[in-house]
Amino acid sequence: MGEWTFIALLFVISLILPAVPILAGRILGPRKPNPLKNSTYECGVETVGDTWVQFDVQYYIFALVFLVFDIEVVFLYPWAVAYGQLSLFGVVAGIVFIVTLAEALLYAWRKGALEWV
Amino acid sequence: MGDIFTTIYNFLLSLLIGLGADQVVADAIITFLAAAVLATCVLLILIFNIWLERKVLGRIQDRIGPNRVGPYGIFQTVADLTKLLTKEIIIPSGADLVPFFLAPILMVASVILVWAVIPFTGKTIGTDVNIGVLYFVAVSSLGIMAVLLAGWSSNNKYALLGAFRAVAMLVSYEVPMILMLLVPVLLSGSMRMGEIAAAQSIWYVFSMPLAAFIFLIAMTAEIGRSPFDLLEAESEIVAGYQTEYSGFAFAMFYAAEWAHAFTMCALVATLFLGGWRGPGAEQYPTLGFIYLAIKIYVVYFFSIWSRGTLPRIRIDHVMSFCWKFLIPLALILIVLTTLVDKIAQILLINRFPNYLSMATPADMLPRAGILLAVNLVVGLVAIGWIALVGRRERRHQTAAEHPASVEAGMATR
Amino acid sequence: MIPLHWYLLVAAGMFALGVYGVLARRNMVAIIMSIELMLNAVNINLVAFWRYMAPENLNGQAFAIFVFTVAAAEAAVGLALIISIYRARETVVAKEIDMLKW
Amino acid sequence: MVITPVTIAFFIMAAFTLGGSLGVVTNRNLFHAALYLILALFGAAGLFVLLEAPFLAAVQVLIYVGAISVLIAITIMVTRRIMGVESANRQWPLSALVGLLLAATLGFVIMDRFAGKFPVAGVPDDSLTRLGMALVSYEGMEAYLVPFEVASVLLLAAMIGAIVVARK
Repeated sequence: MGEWTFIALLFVISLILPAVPILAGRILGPRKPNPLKNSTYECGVETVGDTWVQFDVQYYIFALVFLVFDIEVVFLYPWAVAYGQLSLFGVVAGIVFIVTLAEALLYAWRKGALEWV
Repeated sequence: MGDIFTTIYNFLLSLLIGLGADQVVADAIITFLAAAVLATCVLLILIFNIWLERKVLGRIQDRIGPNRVGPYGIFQTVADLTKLLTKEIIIPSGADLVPFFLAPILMVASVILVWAVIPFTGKTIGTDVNIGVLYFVAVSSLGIMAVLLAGWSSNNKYALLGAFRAVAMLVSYEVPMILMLLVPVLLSGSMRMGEIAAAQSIWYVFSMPLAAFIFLIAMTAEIGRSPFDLLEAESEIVAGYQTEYSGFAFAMFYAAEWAHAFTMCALVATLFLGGWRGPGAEQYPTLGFIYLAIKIYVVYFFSIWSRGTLPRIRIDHVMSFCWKFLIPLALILIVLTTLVDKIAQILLINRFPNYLSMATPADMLPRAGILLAVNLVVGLVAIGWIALVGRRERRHQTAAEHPASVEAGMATR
Repeated sequence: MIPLHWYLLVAAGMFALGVYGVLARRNMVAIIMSIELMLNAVNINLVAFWRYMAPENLNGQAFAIFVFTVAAAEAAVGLALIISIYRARETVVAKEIDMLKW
Repeated sequence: MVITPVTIAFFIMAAFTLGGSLGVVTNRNLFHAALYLILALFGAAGLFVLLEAPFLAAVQVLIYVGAISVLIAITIMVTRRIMGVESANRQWPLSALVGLLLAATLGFVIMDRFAGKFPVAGVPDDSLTRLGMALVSYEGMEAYLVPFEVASVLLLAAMIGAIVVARK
């Protein structure tokens, strides 16, 4: 538990440290807002339409494959820590796990789900 | 023989106890001070790093680089900071205030937090949590969160588009990165950064060069440097998720970006280049700190070099390079390494009883040799494969653009 | 030290809020988020019981990891379904998707 | 009750968790609800640390904050026309009643059966290594080989299903 005290303190400090200059910038810096300045930037022309432009599903697919690999890694880390003590069977079991998920990648690849639009 | 940090710790402890504090309170105060100093140093060293990078970049591009403010322009960054401090922080209309300001703060925090688990010497580390490597991965996902927040709260199309593009790229390259982070864990049998560094009697870059190389590529993409600097491809998405930020809010993104690069270099140095290890570092831990600094700056120099040399890659190429080359390669590498290493361990344990020992370079040599062989084979096959695919693709493209030239035998080679 | 029932009460509160969210929200994405809350409350319970009842035994941690896996798979498929329904019917309100086929 | 740093940390994390959960189920802006979800899950990660399961805490942040929240954010983007629609349906008073009753029942049971229990032993140091061994062993008390491989098949199925459904 003691080792997490340091991380907790560092977390609080690392939030304060960047917050202070931003606050100082707000206070010290000039503040003369006008509607034109505050309007959103669109290469100099007036903003057209809603900000919420329609998004493609492709982003979802990438995040999805990432999620699957994320979970795979969660299983693999304890396996890697124990690797030195594992028998050949244990290593092969881990490899079967990896290969199963490689199939998932292969499927996405073959279906063209990994193409950027 | 204690190192310099232990000496400082003991000095402060005796000072505080002399002032009448009891042990627990004194420890708490020192922990707080250490955290504050660490966080401040991570940001302060940027002043030097930014100058260094601009100077080196200048030389690479046949310029002089900053040379006006102070000797060799070393105070250029300070001048820039002062200027930014006097600039207005514009809040775009329709912005979501809390996430808008939380984003740069979280971005900086996600970088500083990584330094908690980097071992500075054999004895000094912020905190050696037993999940060190995974802690780093978890913390860096806060950075992705910050990008999303910035893009979403700015109420700007370019910021939103840029943020989602950045997120898609960051999460993609996170996969090969975390897969390659598995390698030091596999070899050292621990997720503690301290133990990983200590286990490298032979640096992992020598036994697993391909893993180190894949990690280096993924790292370059994570810190958004060329050839992967699409996060700020001005010609396409203005300034990406930072479009609406100005003044010191922008400066914080800027600082986080630089600190991120430096932090990743420190990670490479620790995980693959042996961290604080070097001749004499066991007896004189302070020497280890110097070794670590040298290694970090060597990696950092390579990072600057690639930034100054390589052109930007198109986004679809960036993505397919990750998903269709790096990740399969990383998976194949892990599967083959673990399999061959385990079989070798079973076969050779009688001839080399110290096969798994990491105490001396001589103990590690048989294992490192086998791993190196696997790496070289996989690496050569991968190069051959990508050359083949690339040639075929070029031929397709030429055929599509100039059908006649193919018949005339003028297709690429 | 913190007594066990504090953790359990927090988890129970989180679970009850998740139930309320599932029943009361109209938006399907919000319903999925509420389900994630409930799964997480279960995980807090699993880990708390593991820590206080049988820390020398691994089962609590192992179960928690499998709950993570199922939660992630559920979110992935659930959100994909929402996207699919949105494209077919232009709505994400749970009440308007009640015809079982289209 | 003694106030120690650990109890303070617990209260902060519990406040994050419960406050975040409340935000998820009540906030009208879906984007804000997603942010509250992240806060709640972050608080839960803090609770895992306090329960001396740092591995699960890291996994929680990694999977939820790093991946699932991104998925949710993208889904909100893709289905964006719903921004600003009222958040609760007409049966919300009834739902609140159900939630309150559930909380009361659970609270009663917890206070009745588990009040004031403290840990019986410390966490063994090698629990991560043992977890790794357990994932690939098929005999003994801690044998998770079959769930381990089934998990990979589950993930494979989930991914194929999600790709097919989302791309249709």
